[in-house]
Amino acid sequence: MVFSYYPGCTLRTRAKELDEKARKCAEALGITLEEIPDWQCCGGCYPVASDEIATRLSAVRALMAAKSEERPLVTLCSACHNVLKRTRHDLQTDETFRDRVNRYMGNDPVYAGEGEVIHFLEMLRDKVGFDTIRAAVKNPLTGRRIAAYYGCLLLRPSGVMAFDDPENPTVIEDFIRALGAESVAWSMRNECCGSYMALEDKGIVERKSGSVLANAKAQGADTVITACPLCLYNLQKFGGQDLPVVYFTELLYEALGL
Amino acid sequence: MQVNEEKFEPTIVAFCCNWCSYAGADLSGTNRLQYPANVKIIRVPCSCRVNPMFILRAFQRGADGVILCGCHPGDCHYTTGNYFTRRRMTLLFSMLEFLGIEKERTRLEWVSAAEGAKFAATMNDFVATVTKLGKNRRLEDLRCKK
Amino acid sequence: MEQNNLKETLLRISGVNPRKCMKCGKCSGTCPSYDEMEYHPHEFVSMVENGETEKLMASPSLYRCLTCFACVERCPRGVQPAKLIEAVRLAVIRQQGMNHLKPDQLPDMLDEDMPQQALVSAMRKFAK
Amino acid sequence: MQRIGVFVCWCGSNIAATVDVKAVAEALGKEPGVVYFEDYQYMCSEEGQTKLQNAIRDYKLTGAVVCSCSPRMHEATFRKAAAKAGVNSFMVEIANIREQCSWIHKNKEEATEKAIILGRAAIAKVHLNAPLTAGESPVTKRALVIGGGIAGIQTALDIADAGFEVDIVEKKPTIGGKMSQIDKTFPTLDCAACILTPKMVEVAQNEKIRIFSYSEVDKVQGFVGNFSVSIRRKARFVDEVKCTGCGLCTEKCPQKKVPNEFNLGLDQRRAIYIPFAQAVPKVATIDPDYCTMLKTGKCGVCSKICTAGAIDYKQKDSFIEEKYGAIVVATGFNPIELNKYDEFAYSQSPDVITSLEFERITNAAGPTGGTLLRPSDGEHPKKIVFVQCVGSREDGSGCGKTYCSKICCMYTAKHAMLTREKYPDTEVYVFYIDVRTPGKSFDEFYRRAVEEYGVHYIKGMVGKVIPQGKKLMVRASDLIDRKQLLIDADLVVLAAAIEPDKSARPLATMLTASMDTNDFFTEAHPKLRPVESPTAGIFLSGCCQGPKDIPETVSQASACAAKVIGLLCRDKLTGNPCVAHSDELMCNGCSTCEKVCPYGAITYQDKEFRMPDRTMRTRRVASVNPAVCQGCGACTVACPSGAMDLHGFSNSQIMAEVDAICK
Repeated sequence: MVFSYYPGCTLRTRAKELDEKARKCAEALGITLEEIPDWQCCGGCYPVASDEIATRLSAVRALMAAKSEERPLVTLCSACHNVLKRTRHDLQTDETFRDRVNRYMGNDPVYAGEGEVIHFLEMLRDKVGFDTIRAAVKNPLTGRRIAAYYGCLLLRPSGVMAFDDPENPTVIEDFIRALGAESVAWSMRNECCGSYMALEDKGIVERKSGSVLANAKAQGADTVITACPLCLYNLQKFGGQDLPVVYFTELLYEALGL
Repeated sequence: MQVNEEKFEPTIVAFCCNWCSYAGADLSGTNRLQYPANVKIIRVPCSCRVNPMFILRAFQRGADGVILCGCHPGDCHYTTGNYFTRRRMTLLFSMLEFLGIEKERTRLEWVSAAEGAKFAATMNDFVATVTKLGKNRRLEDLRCKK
Repeated sequence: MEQNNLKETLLRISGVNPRKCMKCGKCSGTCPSYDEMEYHPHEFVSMVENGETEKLMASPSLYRCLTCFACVERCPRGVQPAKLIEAVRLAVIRQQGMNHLKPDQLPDMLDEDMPQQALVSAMRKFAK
Repeated sequence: MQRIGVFVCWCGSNIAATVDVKAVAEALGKEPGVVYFEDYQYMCSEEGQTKLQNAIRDYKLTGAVVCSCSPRMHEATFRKAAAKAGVNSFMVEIANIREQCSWIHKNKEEATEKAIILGRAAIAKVHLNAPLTAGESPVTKRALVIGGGIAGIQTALDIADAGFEVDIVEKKPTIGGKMSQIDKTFPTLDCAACILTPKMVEVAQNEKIRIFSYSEVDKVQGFVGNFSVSIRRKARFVDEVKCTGCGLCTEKCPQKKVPNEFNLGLDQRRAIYIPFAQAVPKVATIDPDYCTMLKTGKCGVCSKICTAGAIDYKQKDSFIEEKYGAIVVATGFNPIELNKYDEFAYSQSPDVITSLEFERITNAAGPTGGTLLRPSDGEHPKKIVFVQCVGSREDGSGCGKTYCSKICCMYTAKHAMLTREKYPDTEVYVFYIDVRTPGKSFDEFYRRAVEEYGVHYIKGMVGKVIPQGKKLMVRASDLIDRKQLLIDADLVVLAAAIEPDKSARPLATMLTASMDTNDFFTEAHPKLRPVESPTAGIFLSGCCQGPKDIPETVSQASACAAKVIGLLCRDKLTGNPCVAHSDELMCNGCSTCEKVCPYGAITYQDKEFRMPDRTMRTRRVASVNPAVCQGCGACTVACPSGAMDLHGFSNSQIMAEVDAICK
């Protein structure tokens, strides 16, 4: 299977090794990720106001590039995923936005949000299948107690993201079990880590990430995995717990024995 | 011609459902609320009893306007009758417009048994509108005139 | 901007109808930033409805919302407070010289490992 | 040709002041078919009615038009008078020249002219009138009650008290419903079992009442007074007659790991079980999903142990056909599923429970013997948080309900109060949006919880419940103190919204009874006929119509019984003769009318017709049941071939009125 791939800014620079590992994992599972040409940064966070058009254009371009290849667009970063999926939803449902975008970009025929956007996790769940992964695992992570951290961007708003149950998601837990580890039940997994506050007010992030990791630790986790580079940074740097936090693809890389 | 038009008195047929609108019309009478004598009411059990044929017949026989009154949506005595009416009349009225019967000559209005004032106001407005439009000749069947 | 016009603009660009709010306080009960804020999600909703936008626009609370959408997800009436907070913040930073975050402040805030994502997001949230 | 008499009423000066009644009478006298005309001061008076009757006799009238006040006032009066004089009452038509003419016009000339036109329209209609007689149908003097909760029990008892036979169909193995699971009842705090179980026994002992437990309604045919119902008696693999209810089998059955639904899965029962000690009928039931014998054919312990020989592994579902005059729906409610509300961690922690589960763990017959213990570790909770309005009062875009579930405020106050009374060292918090306690002694009850028992009522909502170690961290807002709270609770109780039982929707289809978007049955009139369905002969009792507490349910159940008794008392039902009928020669059996009929009055029959070439052909034609038809006329307009028509408001009659007005 070949999918279009949108790496995003962070995975292209600071978190290069996460990107490399993800690609290697994908290949090991029989998937080729083809980077879309000339992609631009999605902007990091989705502009909520309905009159913000220009700030959503880079996402539109990425969507159109994938559409022209007629392949699903895979993202590895939750933030990119959130922006792309929500922009795609706007194109499908908000007539004013669709009109203005198409007129500005001079699209002919009109682009109305066709094509699929999936997160790497969705790709593993829906396209590869956790059973296939379970079979491909060479170093099962037996005995590990891993807590799945979703954060906000993967799940919310659930009506648009349609990723998983927003309050009781299971995809990362299923992923953890497929790798042979035990998943930890904890409920701070969909609470905010402090996000972009990392720049301005580290105190807030310390409090948010701190309470997240405290809950994971109290529930008996030995590792926390995330699907967002910013969550990863915040939890690692400000979590204040002696608890390893890793990207989900790192775990996959390890389990696949690469 | 000028003089004639000023004196023009339209013929208006009003179909009222027995449970809401007919009672609403009675109430506007009880409250002595005036509306023109051009309006003649025909009582039907439910607005959904009004066959499009009745409306066509009225225009054929020289009516200048036809108004249909029923219970408010959700209040139908027969639960769903006025929903049928609403859909049916939307289609009929646009078809009539296509045939040249101006949209203003047909009207569907929800009047409850408590809305005597609304009934009178609606009729006043409708008669004024139809009077302005003048005589309806579009569908009139001359064979019907003796 | 005139007060009424401003309210209308806020409601339009956010798509929020504050009258749907039944004042249950679940948004503020779930907000991770509650203690960092002077005005809380439910107060944004009622204060915009009551035309008290000036107080909100002057408040640092605007820059404490994490846009985590927990209030939007959990509101039983579908009010979407986070969208309203963003609209008020935009009403401030869209004015001349009102950027909350300026590029020359950035170097001091950065460290080696901070992902670009944080930088881009914060600039998008707090500056025009 | 009809012989029509015209009677113009003055109504004192009400009509005569604005309408020249003499001119109207004379003008209408010239209409074809009119053989007599008269005007009189008060037609509705004794004298006026006599005039009508005399004219009928003297001039051999076949029909009459009375120009007077609205038919809503005196149509019945004149029709009755005419009937006494020997003219079918449906041969009388009213021209409304008061409310719709004299009272709204000032110009006498205009009003007189309009009155004449209205009179003409009425005459044109009478020409096409035909005598109508209301159909009669017999009444089967037996009622069916669907659902054996407190609503069904009360309705059944009241109907039986009036001397009529009643059958109760209950889908569970025992009657009793939700009330049997409740511990205490507000606002008096008497124990639910103490007031319910005597009623259950009363039902069992009443000679007029039969209980079909573990049974479901399978098919309903017929109409008011004449329903024919097929009841499926599900195989319980135990002979109901032989079983003595000794309960030995339920102790010896080796399959012990069956979630006990009576205790909402908080403990386990055996594969053969009696739901609870006071069950009625007290008969064991084998759960086929868990019974080893039924699944693998290897076990048979219960059969060996049963001295009465009641066990029958070969039992099959059986059907009972019975006739009923009235059907009562009492299908009740259930708390909603909470799996979409996991911000409260319901599926993540056993210590987050619903209010009904809380009832079970405070009930002496419940899994903990009535001691308040946490489901996770069996310890006493020291801090309990109650969350109100979980899934109620939402905007409809999510998974919740738009309505207020009505009972939660009161039972939460009850739970909080009882907890504080029994365990004064327990801190109790109640998070509310509004406290809604209308009802006799209800608000006093809630205030007592606050003032005497020191329950902490906090205006605000819980946003997130975080299980952490042995604690449940509850993050919530306190709107009045402008604080966000973080409470380390031991137990969280969710007041889940209530919704109609899932069996209600298919049942409504069977009964052709209408429902609202929430699957509550709709009433014939929300204020004036609250216990009847718009479908004649179907009555509503309890929560199937809307959320209700026990006192309200019982009053509604008795009101419902009164309506049923009123129906069953009658020997014959007289219908409304203004009903639809189909011309079988024109009907092409397309089913369009059946789809628009809100009452299910139209069915199809295969009938033999003689063709022009003298061969016989079978065709499918519509047939209207006049006892069920309410005469709205929806079918007459929907019918593409024009076969459907309505007595009293036929196509030709309305056309004639249109013609008369537009002349």
